[in-house]
Amino acid sequence: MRKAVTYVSLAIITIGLLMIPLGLEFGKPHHTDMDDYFLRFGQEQTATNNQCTSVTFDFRGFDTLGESTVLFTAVIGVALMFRRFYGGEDDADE
Amino acid sequence: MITDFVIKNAPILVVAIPLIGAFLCPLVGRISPMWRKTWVLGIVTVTSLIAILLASMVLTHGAITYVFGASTSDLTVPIDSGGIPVRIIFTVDAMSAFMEVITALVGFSVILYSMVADKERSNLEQYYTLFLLLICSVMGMVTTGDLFNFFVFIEISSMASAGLVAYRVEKGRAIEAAIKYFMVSTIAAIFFLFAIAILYGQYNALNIAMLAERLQFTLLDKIALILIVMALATKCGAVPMHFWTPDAYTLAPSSVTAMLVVTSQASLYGLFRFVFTLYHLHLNYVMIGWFLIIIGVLSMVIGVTMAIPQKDVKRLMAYHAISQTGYMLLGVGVGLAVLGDSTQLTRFGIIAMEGGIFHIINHAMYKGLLFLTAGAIIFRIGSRDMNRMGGLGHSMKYTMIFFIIGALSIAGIPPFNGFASKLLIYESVYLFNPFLAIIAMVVSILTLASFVKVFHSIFMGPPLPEYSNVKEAPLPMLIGMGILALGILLFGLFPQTVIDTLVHPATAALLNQSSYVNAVIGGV
Amino acid sequence: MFWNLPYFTVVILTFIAILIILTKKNLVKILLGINILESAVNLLIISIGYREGGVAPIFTLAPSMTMVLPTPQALVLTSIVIGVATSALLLSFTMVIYRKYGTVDVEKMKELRE
Amino acid sequence: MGVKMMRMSKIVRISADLLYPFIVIFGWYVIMHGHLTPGGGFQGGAVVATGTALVIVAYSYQDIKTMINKTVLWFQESGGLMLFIGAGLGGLVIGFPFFYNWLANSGSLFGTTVIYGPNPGELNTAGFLPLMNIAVGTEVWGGLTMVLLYMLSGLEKREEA
Repeated sequence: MRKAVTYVSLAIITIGLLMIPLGLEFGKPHHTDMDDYFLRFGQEQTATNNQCTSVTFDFRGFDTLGESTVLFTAVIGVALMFRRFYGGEDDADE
Repeated sequence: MITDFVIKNAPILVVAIPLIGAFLCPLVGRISPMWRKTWVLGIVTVTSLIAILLASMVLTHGAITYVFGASTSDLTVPIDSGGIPVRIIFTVDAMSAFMEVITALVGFSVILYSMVADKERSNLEQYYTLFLLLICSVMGMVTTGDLFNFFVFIEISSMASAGLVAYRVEKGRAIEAAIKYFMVSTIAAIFFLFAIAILYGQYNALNIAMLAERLQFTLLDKIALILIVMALATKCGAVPMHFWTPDAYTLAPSSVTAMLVVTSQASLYGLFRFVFTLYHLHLNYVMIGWFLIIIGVLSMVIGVTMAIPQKDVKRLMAYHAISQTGYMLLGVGVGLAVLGDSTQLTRFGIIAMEGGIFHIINHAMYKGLLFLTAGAIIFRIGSRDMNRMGGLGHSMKYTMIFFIIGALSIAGIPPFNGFASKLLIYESVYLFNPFLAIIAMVVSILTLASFVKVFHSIFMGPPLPEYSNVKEAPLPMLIGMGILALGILLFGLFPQTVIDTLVHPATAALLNQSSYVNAVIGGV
Repeated sequence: MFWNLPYFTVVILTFIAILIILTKKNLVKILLGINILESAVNLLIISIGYREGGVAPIFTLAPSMTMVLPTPQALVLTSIVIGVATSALLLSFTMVIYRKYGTVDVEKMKELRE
Repeated sequence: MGVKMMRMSKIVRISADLLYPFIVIFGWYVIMHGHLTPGGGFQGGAVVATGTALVIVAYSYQDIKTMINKTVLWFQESGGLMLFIGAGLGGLVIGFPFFYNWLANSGSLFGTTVIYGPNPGELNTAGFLPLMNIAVGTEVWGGLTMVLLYMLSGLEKREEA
């Protein structure tokens, strides 16, 4: 039963993803208007040669802030896991 | 001056202020416990106030957009771009405002409660950092208008929740619950990213409004839709993927559990947002609607049947949380199933959706209250096993009153808020399919039975000798619970006011795709 | 169809990753499966952004003005860092679990089975 | 397990000492040129953190514990993030939206204008992007080092018990 569920879900996901090559063509993106805007105007607007950096930090800067926050969250989580505190924790909340 | 500043920048301040609070919390918390408490409470209070201000602005003036990094904050489409939004845009419509209100309300009460309930724990500055990040991520998820940004906030929320669930490391089981929760939500998030990649690859846009405008509903869009629905249904704890919910809700500290409920509601918000605003009539709405109805009914039935035999009070409530999530999916699913049929939509579809959406805020409030009362009981007697409890009604009167309010509300008894939303769901679902309405009512009765049992075993009976020195919960905990209880009572006594001011605009915002799209793209 | 090879690679990687996640019992192996899944989605995004004959979107002494799309690269950068953070947190959970139970086998962690 | 068994031989330790400054300089080069060449805050920060990892591998955890102060790392982490969000909030103060590039094309720090097309690159450009690269680099350096240190502390505790 468990095995059947495993293989059926595996098959469904694989078949679903096999549809990607039908809709997308490698090397020939359908629409490129947003990225063309970045390539044409990004250099002047942000005064940056590296358009990856200009997209990462300027046009999509808030994502990057979120991503740094994810790293920060992970550090806090790891710090909480390995805190040097044993036995002193109250058992009130079981 | 400062009011102008806040009004102008409210959509980002609800995210930026808790972020700054979280970044500085590990340092401020080191100075002294007093500083830490003041800092965290101050940050959460300011955030809640701004969120409520933002919600009132949206409800009076309509959807607000905020563009990151443009020369003015309402320049959604740059002049030279040919009519496409290129930056991250926050779009706050009535539905987002509705979720903001929930987060502000529950977040504030929970933090107030947590100030006392968690004061004996260790490494509290890091604990509250994660708490602030959790609040920030929920605020971000409900305000953002950008798919990838939504993904980033999902990751922040699952990471912060996993850290908080695993907080009691010395109990190995907490880590086990956390790793289960975190793996499931990471895999769900990765599939969500697959969906983003597919949509981006076809339409070269990440903004929800822009994608909604361009969507053609090809085969790949269907696959993306399935991935999105599965990922977010997993995150909100609906039935086929519900197995992380009881463990995570049980093992987390009680104040965290109340916040986790809000987090899963935010995933539910995401599900509704993408189904209604991104796909709208493009999708096969009858099929997806029935899919939501079926997982909703399954969640209701399985949740309540699993809940009845539980001995652990928090685990029981966690199963009830799954069951109540089913009501929201049922209500909104019925609305979705008749989306294209305007006569049926006006006859019962809108009411069903209003019921489902109204249930989100009610659920966040009464389930939060119930978890907080459970936390107060555990705080005083140090056990979660209901067989070892009894007679607490003599010593913890206020907690008992709050528990009664929460329990009657979850069971849908008038005059509490659970009744108001469940009534909407019953009467509209009955028109759609009587059988579903009967299931919903039976589940409600079972919920009532289950909570009567819990109430009896915790509070009734003679006072037990081992709990003779148990006192009432401390005042800040009672205030935190009291805010939620007051909200439940007010919402239950004046449901029509709430529906008119909050729920109806939210439903209208979900149904009216073009106003959302126009708010972003139309404002050239 | 071989020009769509990157997409097929994505499918193969996803297949392997999900197979690992669903069938393996060792937490570390499941974690590796999640990492492979992350690589698969990163590869998908980065190959979506490729334009034939394009160079990296950097104007410093650029050899050509046909450039690949910059947004997927930014997204993948974000996604990679998120993957790193996820792995770090999951690994630390696994370490604590190993310390508590002495095993990383999911079948043997039965404390939560109720 | 004693302290000595964790520590590597003298040759490795001295090589690590010698390599460390070069790795740090290379990492900061990647960070500082993030707006001109491939690279940026995360990549450079990861390179610098690799240098720290090298030193941690060469010495034992016990030695490292005395060398590195965790409070400094926390300040690095929070400070980097505050610089990042502060650079974003700078636009708010002067009346622009959040994350407005208020230094670009301003003529002051990092404010040289750039015209469209290939050019050799000028370091003093890009507005607040270099600031953000520095912020992210600092944060990633501190964060990854901290993750490594905490994980090592977890290993050690198991051996003691």
